[in-house]
Amino acid sequence: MSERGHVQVRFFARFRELLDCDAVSVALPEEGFHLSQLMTALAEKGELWAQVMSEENLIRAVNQTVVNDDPPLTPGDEVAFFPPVTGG
Amino acid sequence: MSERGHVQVRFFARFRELLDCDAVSVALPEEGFHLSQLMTALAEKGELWAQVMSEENLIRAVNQTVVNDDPPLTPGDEVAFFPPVTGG
Amino acid sequence: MADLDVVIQTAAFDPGELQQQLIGQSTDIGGVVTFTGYVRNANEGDEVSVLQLEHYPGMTERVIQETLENAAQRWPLLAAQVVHRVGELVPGDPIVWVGISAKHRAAAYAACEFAMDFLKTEAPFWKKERTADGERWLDQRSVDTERTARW
Amino acid sequence: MADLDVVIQTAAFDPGELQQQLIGQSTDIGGVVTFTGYVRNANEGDEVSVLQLEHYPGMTERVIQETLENAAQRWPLLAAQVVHRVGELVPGDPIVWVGISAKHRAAAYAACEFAMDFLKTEAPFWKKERTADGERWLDQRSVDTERTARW
Repeated sequence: MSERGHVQVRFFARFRELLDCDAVSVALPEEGFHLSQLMTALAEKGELWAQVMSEENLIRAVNQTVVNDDPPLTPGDEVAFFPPVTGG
Repeated sequence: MSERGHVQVRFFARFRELLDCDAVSVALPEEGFHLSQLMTALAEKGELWAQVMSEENLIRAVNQTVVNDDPPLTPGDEVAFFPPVTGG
Repeated sequence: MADLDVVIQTAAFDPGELQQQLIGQSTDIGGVVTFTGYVRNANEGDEVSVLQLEHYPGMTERVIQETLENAAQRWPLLAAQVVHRVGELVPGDPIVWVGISAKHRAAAYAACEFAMDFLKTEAPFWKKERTADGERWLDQRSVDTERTARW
Repeated sequence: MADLDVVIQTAAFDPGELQQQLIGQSTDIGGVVTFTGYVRNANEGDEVSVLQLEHYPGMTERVIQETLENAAQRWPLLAAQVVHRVGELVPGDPIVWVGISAKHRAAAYAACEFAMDFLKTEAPFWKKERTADGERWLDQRSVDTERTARW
């Protein structure tokens, strides 16, 4: 799953369907690469990707914890993007 | 149960045990006889009865509804005396 | 109008069966909140062997029914049921069950807590404990009267 | 320390059995409060035929476990369990169960409501409804975020 120098990126629910993508492995180009930089890189994969990355209601999690700031990423990290939750 | 001209008086829990009495029928001596007058009459039945009637935590119910005032009694009424409730 | 029901019985009851009866065939229900009260093995430090529950037949049902009617006026409920045992119980026995169904959970939580608070302070039940030291009637807990005063 | 448990499963569950497991052989319990959420047959006016529940395995369990740990720090609990289904459900199916046992009922009520409020707003589940008009992902209800903000 977590290759050396890569992060695993996961999508859920509406975003997973929109991108037709459950998960993608992304190489970290440099040390201290931040979450916002990953999002910019993902947005460059195409129009739908750019749309998802600019969603107002995009929840971001790093290593299964929701983040509201812009943490640096480390090889092996798991990043996830999903809409507001609707369980229960 | 409810004789003409009488009220049925019931006791529960600690008071029932103390008086060794589940229920007693009391004749109403006059029209417009009030609950407080019934209590005075009951207190005259003996020391234990006087003790119960002067209990601080004596709940009084008329026709199965707790009363805090001093209503007049009517033949056929059911009066009950019991301690604070402890169900559930 | 919500479906309201009160049962006083000496027989044991099964919380799972009661919940099944409460929901029936309904597919309107969003949430069910239940409270089950159990006889505890110890009270104020003494080991309880038997709990004897006395009540005032007729008044008990009326007081609880009124409580459920008040709850159904305050919150949008689908159904509410209270089952309360009387007679001899031992530690671990379920003693009371309150089940509330509603379209949304907030109403069910509020009504269930409301019903228990009023049951504890207004329904004519009395508990007598048997411990190694003998028997004693329980006193009302002041926390219960305080909780009822919140509503 | 309270006994805390989280289960995510595709299989159906029986609220009565879960409550039985929660209490086990304990005679310390004074009260159990449970919440069972059911799939409703209608949402915003449309008839629902199937509800599809997706989740984020691993994160779901972690978030709910943390919620129960927070609840056990705030209130004196004996045990707490959450069971949540994922996959395909139909109207009337139980979808989530939260059970809390405590010596006194106030703690059990509060913790059960707290757990559901955080589950609704923080646990990564997503619902997709299938109606006669097709499929749609559900939006978060603002009432849920408001309820969580209370704590």
